[in-house]
Amino acid sequence: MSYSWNWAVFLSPTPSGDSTYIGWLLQGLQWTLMLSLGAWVIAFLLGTLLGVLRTVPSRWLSRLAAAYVEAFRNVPLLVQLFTWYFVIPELLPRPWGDAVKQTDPLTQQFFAALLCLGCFTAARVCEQVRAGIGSLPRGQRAAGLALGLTLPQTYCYVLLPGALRLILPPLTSEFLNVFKNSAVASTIGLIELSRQSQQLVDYTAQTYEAFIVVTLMYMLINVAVMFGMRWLEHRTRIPGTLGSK
Amino acid sequence: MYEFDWSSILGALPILSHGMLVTLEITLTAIVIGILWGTLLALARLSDIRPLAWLAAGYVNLFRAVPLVMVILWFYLIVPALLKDVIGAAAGSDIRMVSALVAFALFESAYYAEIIRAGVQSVPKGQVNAAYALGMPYALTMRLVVLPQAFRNMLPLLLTQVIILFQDTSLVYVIGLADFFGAAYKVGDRDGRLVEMVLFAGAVYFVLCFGASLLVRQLRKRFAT
Amino acid sequence: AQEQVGTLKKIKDSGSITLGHRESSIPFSYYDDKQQVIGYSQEIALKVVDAVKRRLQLPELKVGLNPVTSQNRIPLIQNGTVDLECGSTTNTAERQKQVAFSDSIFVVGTRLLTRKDSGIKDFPELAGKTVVTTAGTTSERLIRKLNEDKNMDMQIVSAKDHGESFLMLETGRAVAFMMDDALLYGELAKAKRPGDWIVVGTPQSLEAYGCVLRKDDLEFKQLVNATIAGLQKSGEAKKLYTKWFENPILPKGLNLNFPLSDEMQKLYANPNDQAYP
Amino acid sequence: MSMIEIDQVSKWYGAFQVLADCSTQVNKGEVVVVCGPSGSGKSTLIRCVNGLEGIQQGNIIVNGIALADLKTNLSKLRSRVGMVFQNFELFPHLSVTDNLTIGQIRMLGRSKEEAQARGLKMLDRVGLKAQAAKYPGALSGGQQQRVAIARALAMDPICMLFDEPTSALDPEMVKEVLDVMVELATEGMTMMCVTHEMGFARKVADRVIFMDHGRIVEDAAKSDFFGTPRSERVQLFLSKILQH
Amino acid sequence: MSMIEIDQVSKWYGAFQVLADCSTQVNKGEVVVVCGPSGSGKSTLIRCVNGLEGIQQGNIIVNGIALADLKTNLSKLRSRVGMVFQNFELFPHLSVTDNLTIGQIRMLGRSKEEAQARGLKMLDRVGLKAQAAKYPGALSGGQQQRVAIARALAMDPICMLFDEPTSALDPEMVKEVLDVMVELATEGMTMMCVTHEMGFARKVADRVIFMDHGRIVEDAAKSDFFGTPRSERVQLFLSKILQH
Ligand SMILES: Nc1ncnc2c1ncn2[C@@H]1O[C@H](COP(=O)(O)OP(=O)(O)OP(=O)(O)O)[C@@H](O)[C@H]1O
Ligand SMILES: Nc1ncnc2c1ncn2[C@@H]1O[C@H](COP(=O)(O)OP(=O)(O)OP(=O)(O)O)[C@@H](O)[C@H]1O
Ligand SMILES: [Mg+2]
Ligand SMILES: [Mg+2]
Repeated sequence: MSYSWNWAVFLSPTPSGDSTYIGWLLQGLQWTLMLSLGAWVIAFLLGTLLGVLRTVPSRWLSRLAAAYVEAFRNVPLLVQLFTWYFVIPELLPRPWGDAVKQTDPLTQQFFAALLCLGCFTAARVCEQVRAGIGSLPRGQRAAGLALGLTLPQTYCYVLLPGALRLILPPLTSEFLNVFKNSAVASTIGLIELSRQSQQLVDYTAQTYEAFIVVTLMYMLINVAVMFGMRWLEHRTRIPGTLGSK
Repeated sequence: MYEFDWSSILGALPILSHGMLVTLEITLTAIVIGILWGTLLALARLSDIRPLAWLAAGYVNLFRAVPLVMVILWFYLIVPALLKDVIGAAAGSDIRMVSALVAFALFESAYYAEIIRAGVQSVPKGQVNAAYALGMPYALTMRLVVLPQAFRNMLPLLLTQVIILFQDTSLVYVIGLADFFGAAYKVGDRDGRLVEMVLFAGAVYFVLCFGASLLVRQLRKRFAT
Repeated sequence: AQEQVGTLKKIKDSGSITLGHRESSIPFSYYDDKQQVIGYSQEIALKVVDAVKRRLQLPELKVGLNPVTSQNRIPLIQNGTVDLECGSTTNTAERQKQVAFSDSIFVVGTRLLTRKDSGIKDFPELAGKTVVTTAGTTSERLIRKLNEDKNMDMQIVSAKDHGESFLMLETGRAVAFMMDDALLYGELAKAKRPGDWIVVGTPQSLEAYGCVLRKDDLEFKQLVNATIAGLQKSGEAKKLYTKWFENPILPKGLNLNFPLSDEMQKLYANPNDQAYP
Repeated sequence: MSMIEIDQVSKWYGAFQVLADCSTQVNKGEVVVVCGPSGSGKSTLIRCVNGLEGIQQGNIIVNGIALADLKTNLSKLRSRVGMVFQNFELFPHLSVTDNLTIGQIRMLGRSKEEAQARGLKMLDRVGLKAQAAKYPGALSGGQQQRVAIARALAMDPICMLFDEPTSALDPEMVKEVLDVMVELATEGMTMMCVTHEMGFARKVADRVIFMDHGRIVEDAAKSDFFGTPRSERVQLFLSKILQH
Repeated sequence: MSMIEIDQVSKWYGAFQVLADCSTQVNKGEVVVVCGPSGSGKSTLIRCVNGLEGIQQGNIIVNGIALADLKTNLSKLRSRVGMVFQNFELFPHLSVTDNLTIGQIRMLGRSKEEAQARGLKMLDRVGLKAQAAKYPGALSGGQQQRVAIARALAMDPICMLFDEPTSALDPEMVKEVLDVMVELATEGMTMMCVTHEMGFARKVADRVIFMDHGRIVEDAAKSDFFGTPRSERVQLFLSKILQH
């Protein structure tokens, strides 16, 4: 293969001169982290709320949450992102839409991706929370209620603390998915990690170096998140129970 | 307000249906290879032979750490060289399709392996003991007792993963392969009707995936009893 | 016949050649409504194929078509997936480190597409406004540099492809779309209301499109160059130009009405493979 | 004076009738044992008493308050009706002390100190004072069930409901839980217990109720129940359960 | 002649010793009941007998074959030692008939017809002939356990191991399973049973073994065990378990 390796490419300055190529990648990494963490906060809060609604004894609320899940789970992320970015501003009342479009483009891209990823992941978190609550011993809810706790109190003090511990492993993979899915934001132009790697390829034609470094960066994030979640698992482990389950 | 113009859809139906075929081909291949290879990986991961378990765990973790987009791109760059060097395949076979198939199959098997592992572990240990107590050796126990129950337990999860996979095939746009989404996008780009075509594609995905998830729910109910 | 090396040997051994093409670079290389690849660059590529057939005495040579994107065209040439890419790839010094360029096939200037009633006539009027361009193109580099050098305080958006760039323009998120003028005419041809749009501005730079092939493959490069130079000298290239830029073209029968520039005339008179600086 | 009044109660799960026209009452200070074959609706009946399950027909009145009444604050009522479950249902993520105080603090509005003092007293009463700082997972089944009883007692209940409190326990631990229950009964607590421990019924029950297929088949004073059971079903049941 | 010989067996899980120097034997036709508090190692001991768990010290010899011997074909030996578990462990994805025949066909090499005939005979013996076509999920716990016993019997076992076969059952169903076991015992089957059903032990056991903390604390003829238990621990245990 006629490929000429050049690892020094990362240290050479970019055409606009204000940074080096590795600087670009680090900036991309920063956007990836901001986007993913922000989206995770939305997904976790919204998803937990929806997951709770999914299990309350009100048919109406549970259907509402179910409808949300179906809507966000059955359309590819790519299509959703496109919709948030290109379509929703067009559907808003004119002045609002224009106001959105007048803001700084990077802000628009970031928020579109943030909302998209957050709402998309919330649907999946919702299902995990529902499963978690469902796999608690059935008597826990009854025990909380029998003690006189109201339903919201029962969720808050009994069911959620139990369920969230239970679903920590699947939540970890959802969390990791957020980082991986954030790469899709490159398609609306947000200069996150994978987009920066493509730019680097465009500008320098050093495809393999860029790919290798970016792949390593994603793996690094992955390892960091796994360690973080393992620490959390350890911290929240209930004394007196055996290690894992 | 944006003026919608849906006129492109009708003329594009042949292209779109060809795209859907590509999507289905990738999905089906990834399911079949993914489940077979994933089962082996899962058994390897659960095996007592340490190096085997480590290798399988390494494989699974590697694929789960990297975004699918990157995996697709990597395979697009690597597969042609492999095809040439290893198989000596003629150029001209559609490299994009082959590399997408390989990428998805290998990537999905990492996910299937995890589901299958969980499925195997969900079979009560007592079942294995009961099989051993009847005199069955390991392989027979797996084949006759554990795997049938494991697959039944994880059927809903497997199908959910299939739905995710079906949606994820849209990412092959990064290598310019015209799956259903790619075809819709290209038609939209060609005709200057991107918004309409993407929304249309979204609607089609929704109908198919929602239908499939209804099916999954039905199955779940049936197996619950 | 003499002993072949490099690409020609590969073509001879496998009995096939694979062309890289773009999917929607109107009018250079794109799909018509029947998913056939057509365009100015594509016709040139086919002429090269004819030349290869003659050289290798392989009238039955199979021609594979492989769509490429701006991200993967270079690696695909390098790893042998694609033997020759003729689309709208600008010849630059960085790219020459990885691949070789043939004699130029087209010269473009980077200009602006804008709404007729936007009041924008040239680049200075973009100060403080939002401008869209396509990611990974030389235009992107140019406009960022312009913004820095002249302190224009523009907001620059990079869209994934030309279609999305135009969508940004169409939905009012950007007032202008900066790109190679020929491609701008192509986008205009796809618009819902072509009459609403206009290409303006003094060209910011000139760029030469070339076909891309593997580096250090003199024999193949000579063959490609000879073919292109032959077309340009014989006036056949001019005929191609008229066909694609001054006549109605597929898919919608629109005429780009893009007159032959001085630079193009110079190129036709004097075929070369030089990149513009 | 009747503490619990169950009046012609019927309940369906879809088309399946779990409770059919059940009527009985538990007077203040009375100990009533409910028994019967599996699936006969014993758990369902007792869960209806503090409104954990709704009913479709009939009335349930606890301490003079009708459960069906929309004005009834169910949470408040439940906080005064102690309930003990087959699987203990301690909250595994809370320490024993927190299990004992959470209800008092959140529902009775007691201060933390007050709640802890009361909780500890009850823990002492079931003989587990030393385990206050542990988590439920670290206790044996019998200990967990005693903590669960203490948790209910800490709320100063006006009556106690038990749903097979010993059936998930190892045989050795059954005794330690029954001992606590016997003590409660002799002290005059109003109790309604689903259990198959006929020894317990013999010792402290005032009345025994036998259920089958969602109906109350027999509702008799203890001596009548064991001495001269009317229905054949009860005789069969007793013969099976007492034989081994 | 001794069918099962357990000779100075010790076993550790990591640093925790589950079995400490256990020795006993079960003669042909003998019925031995093993009891003791939870966690004392009863299940572990019985699981070691057919090699479901390995041991680190000592010897186990079944029907003259040493388990530790590398030449021993464990699968083959196990196929002739029947085992019944606390949670039945029928294969839920197979019908009752298939549960009964799978071992015979795969391990004993019987033809399908032969296996079915033998299975049906055993099913009849436990009184469940009518249920042959059902799936385990459609049976009650007591029925499932009887099918599990039939499954073991269909393999023509030389001896039977039971691990708390009735402790997961509703009280009413205990009897139907114990009845089958009593019948087996009186017919002369060699049996080793972990159980707390002292009624069963009184009726058919030849010897009773009491375990505590991994040790065999008492190993006595039935009459001695219930009449004059030597150790205090046994007395305490019996007092607790028999009181209610
Ligand atoms: N949520 C439910 N939906 C449908 N049927 C139910 C539900 N809960 C209980 N049942 C059915 O109602 C019947 C009575 O159940 P219940 O738990 O009250 O019986 P029980 O007498 O307590 O039995 P056990 O001794 O096994 O605890 C059973 O047949 C059970 O299958
Ligand atoms: N796989 C294992 N790893 C570690 N410890 C174990 C394992 N299996 C059992 N143990 C421990 O070994 C001890 C004996 O277990 P075993 O199941 O034999 O007791 P048992 O007498 O059958 O009790 P039970 O009456 O509760 O069934 C227990 O303390 C248990 O916690
Ligand atoms: Mg019950
Ligand atoms: Mg045991």
